[in-house]
Amino acid sequence: MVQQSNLVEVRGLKVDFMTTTGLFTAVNAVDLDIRRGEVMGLAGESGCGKSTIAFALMRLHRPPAIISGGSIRVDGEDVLALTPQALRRWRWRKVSMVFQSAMNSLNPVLTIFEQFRDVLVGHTGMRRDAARARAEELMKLVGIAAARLDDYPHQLSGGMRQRVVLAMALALEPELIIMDEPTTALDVVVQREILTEIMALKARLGFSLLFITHDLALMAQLADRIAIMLKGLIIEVGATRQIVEAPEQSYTRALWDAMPRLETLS
Amino acid sequence: MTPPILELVAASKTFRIRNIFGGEKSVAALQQVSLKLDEGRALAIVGESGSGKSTLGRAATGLFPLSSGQVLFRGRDIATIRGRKARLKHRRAVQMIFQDPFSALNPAHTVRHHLERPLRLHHGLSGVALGERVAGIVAEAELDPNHTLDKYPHELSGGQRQRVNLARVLAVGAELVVADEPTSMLDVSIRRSMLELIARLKTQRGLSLLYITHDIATAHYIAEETAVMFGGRIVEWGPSREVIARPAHPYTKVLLSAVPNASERLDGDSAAAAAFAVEVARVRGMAKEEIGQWTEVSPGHYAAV
Amino acid sequence: MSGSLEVIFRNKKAVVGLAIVLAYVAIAVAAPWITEHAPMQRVGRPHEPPSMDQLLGTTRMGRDVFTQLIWGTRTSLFVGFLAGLIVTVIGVTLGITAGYLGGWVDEVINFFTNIALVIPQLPLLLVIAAFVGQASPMVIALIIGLTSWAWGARVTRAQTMSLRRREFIEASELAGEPTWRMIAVELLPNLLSIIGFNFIGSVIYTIITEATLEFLGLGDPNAVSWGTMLYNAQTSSAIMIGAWWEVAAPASFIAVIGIGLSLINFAIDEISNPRLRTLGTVAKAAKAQRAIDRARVDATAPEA
Amino acid sequence: MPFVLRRIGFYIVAFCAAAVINFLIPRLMPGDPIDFMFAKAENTLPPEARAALLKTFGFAVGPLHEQFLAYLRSVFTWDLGYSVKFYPLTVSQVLGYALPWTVFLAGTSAILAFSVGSITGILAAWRRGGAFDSVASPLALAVQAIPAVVVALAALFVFGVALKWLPTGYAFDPKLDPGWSPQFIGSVAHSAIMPVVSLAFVHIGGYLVTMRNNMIGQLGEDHVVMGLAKGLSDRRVRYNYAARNALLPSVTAFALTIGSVMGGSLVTEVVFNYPGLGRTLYVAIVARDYPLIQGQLLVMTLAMLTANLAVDLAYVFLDPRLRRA
Repeated sequence: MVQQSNLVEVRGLKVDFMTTTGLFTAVNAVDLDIRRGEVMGLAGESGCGKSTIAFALMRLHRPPAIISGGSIRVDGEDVLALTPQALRRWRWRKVSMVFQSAMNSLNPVLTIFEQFRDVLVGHTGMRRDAARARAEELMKLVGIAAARLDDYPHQLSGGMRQRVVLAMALALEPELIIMDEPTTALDVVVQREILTEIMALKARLGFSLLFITHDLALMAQLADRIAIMLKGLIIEVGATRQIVEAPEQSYTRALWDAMPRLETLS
Repeated sequence: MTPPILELVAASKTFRIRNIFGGEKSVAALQQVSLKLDEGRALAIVGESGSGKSTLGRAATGLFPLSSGQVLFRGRDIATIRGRKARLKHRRAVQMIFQDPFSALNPAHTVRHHLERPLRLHHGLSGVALGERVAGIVAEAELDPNHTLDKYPHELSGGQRQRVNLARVLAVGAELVVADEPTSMLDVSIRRSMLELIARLKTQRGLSLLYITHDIATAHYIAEETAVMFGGRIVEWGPSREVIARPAHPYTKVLLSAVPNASERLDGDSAAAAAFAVEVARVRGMAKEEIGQWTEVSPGHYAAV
Repeated sequence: MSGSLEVIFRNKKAVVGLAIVLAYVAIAVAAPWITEHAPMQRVGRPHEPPSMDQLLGTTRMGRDVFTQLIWGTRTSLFVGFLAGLIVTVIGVTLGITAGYLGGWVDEVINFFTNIALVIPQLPLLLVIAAFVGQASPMVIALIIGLTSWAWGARVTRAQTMSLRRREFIEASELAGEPTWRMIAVELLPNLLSIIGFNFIGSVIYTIITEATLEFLGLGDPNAVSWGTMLYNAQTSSAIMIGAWWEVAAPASFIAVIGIGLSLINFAIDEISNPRLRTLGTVAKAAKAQRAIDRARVDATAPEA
Repeated sequence: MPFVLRRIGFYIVAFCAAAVINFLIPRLMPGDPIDFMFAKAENTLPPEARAALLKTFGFAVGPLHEQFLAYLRSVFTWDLGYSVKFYPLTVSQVLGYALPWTVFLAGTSAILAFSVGSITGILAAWRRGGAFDSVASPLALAVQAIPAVVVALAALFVFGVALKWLPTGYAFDPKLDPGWSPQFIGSVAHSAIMPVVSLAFVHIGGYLVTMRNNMIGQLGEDHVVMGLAKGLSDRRVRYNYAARNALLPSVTAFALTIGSVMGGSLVTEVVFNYPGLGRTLYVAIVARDYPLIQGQLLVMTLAMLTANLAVDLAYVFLDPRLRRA
């Protein structure tokens, strides 16, 4: 553990969805802390609200979702009180995000470099050649040749695209990166390659990570602490070892038991 | 000696892909694949996306013809089946469970339609007898008969939809079932129960199964034997537990080492990350090379190394 | 699909559109009882402005504009629905055949569809109509019906191809369903909204095109329809001499039926596309969020 | 660019198809309109003009395939015979004078309608379900269902006859000499306002709704959410991330409506007495000048194919997936 102070403090977060038949509460009074330099895992079945939390953290939730209550503090700053302009400056600089499907999270009609440049120039006002140099550096960091910057997303393989998104997430050296099931669309071998790379980068650069997945075994390999979600509530939070070896909630135990596993063989 | 229920003999399939520019390129999805499946047993075909495993599954059902080689069902080449009656009989014997449970159900029809139709078509049932059989099959697939029959697919969860797909296969009364990644689109937490349901039905009904998956960890739940596919070819084959415990082909080794394992931490060691990447690149390169010599690693466990 | 009627009636655009179209149908059916004159009968002096006797005035030939309008409704609806039906049947048949069978059948159909799409419609119709000479409304309906199927064939083909790739088609193929049954029972219900959209779009197109052909003098001048009313108004320079009612009556009748049919199509789109269906709640939620955000900013702002 | 080359090949085939149709129509129709015209032409046309006419209609002596070849030759040498109505002018001369006016009218209207419709569609989608969207989008679709002739007649009556704000006919003030003088260009622009705007008016709605629906689809895509996550301005996300992608299907829709804009320009010209192909056609129909009517189809097909080719080129420019490395 690096430092013990909290980078993110979520208190009483409530997210509602407006439907034709009324309000549906997707996230209900959730408290969540992420420490500096920590990998926080958020696990649960699909529809439990884990992605909703991820999007709400950056205020990227979109109607019909509404953040109707609670507070989100990142590095002491009240995220929900930011004005639209301040929010724009804050996004990606403090917190960035790697989406589930890199296939769809890159803009198909802009080159990779143009998408880097959008971030770098928009936030730092750096010149085009400086942005180019920085983008090349970032590409090298995730093991892709700098020449690929001039490619369009469709010219890269799925694994490469997810690496590019990772490099973009690192562009402004944010303090927190949210990863929403970043490898579910990939084959296991590629998944493993990318995860080892993410962990190596984290060790070097020291960002915090909110890692969201429905695969508990995968989560146990990465996370320092794990939070288990069920129907919009966080029902259990604990150190990874405790969640793996001695879960308190019967639901957590049931989740473990329900997973097909390799190790039961030996 | 009775012939195996399914046998593939040097099966190859080349797809010609037309792109929007009008250019054509051919992709060899299956290259000289031979395998055997005995009645009442299950064979898992494990591989990454693009390894040819789904092509193999669809070719086995006869959904499309092979480019060369044969698919034999109970010793008979399915390409030689002629006539509506004979074809219907073959259809009744061979069924498939698809990967995407939503896409496999017609959004315009209720669950009842999906289950009644095969019973009418293949077993000529109607009236009370039909209702009883539907109820029985729904119960077998562990679905609630009072609350699912008149629902549309979009009203069901992913797990329920996949159970309906399973029930449909039971309704047809298949002897050989090709299950193409039946759990990969489901939540991790219900995968195991789905696998166990399939395994149980296999035993109870004496089904033969071709279980296609990218998740080698799930193979042993269902299949006595596992074959590993890589670059359109089979590179390792043996009893599931043997293949998992003592992998011989480099690709099988990489695949197994990549399976998430809760007791092993990824600690951010950049040297280890680089070493893994090098090994993966080396193995990937092998896909383009010629296949190695087949050797028997242990009794019944073969690998092309 | 018992809830579908309810879904339609909850959509305001569908209700207004249906009301308009049904009103027109009622007018067309009841034409002999609504009007007292025959449409070609001379009832007054030429170019009389609207009055109590002639509700919408008279034409240059002294015929009653109101009577012609009511009888014209019959013609235009008949032509619209007949051609719409022909267009839809041809388009759907070709589209499903091409999309479902694929291969060389698809290549051939698709080739002809693409050609039909790039040959300009109206000039082609004009040439045909010019050679037919004084085409009756029935002939116009046939010509439009037989030349305007390409768009419908194209969208039906695209949708069929995308459904064809869905696994439920493969599943019923595996279950041994005969081809006709797969098309009729498994495929067709999923194409209903696109077929309806195509049909209504074709009716609109036909009504507009019929009026245009007749306006250009290619129709039978003795037929009573909105198009010939416009043609007669144009040849008698009605607008230039200020007899606006001769143009306004048929023009507004064409416009309103077009609007009614369009609203139905808009509603079909909304009902069948989930992303469009939920727009109401999206806007409401966005508004609610803005209110909450404003309250929060006000609460945290330093008191000054 | 194999994509563009293939399209050009297809357009050549399409043009040939139009030529074949043109050849077939008079032969498939009951004989009398042709006889009627030739009978009429006997009095007005000199024998050599009549012979040329017969040839263009494929009624020259000889077996069918020879007639067809002769016809094709005359099409590809753009020798479309004489106009009955405007004799001694040839069909190509008459059409050559009218074509630029129609290209100007239809082109300006199409571009105007597409830009206005697309931009309002983008804005409606950005605040989807909001007040502007709920009023503008159904209204747009409704307007689209009104025939061009109705809008043109209404505009003519209101702005031309009743208010007398704009000229009621022709493409310029007939008192001026055609040329590049400022007065003449001003007069052309002034006379074009009503036809251009009324023709654009009926097409704006279609483009608005298409763009709005494409845009609503795009706004649900991950790359748009990522654009917002990256902290880009709303403007940049709206145009470079969402609209830029939504434009692609809109451009396809634009290509499909070129024919409809051209068709609309035919009637608009008749209403405003505008000297383009439409009015020429009207005159030709009244006079039953079949060579001119037929030539019209070929010219309009050619114009439409050229416009489609331009759209194809724009598409390749807009979609990097169509460009080959």
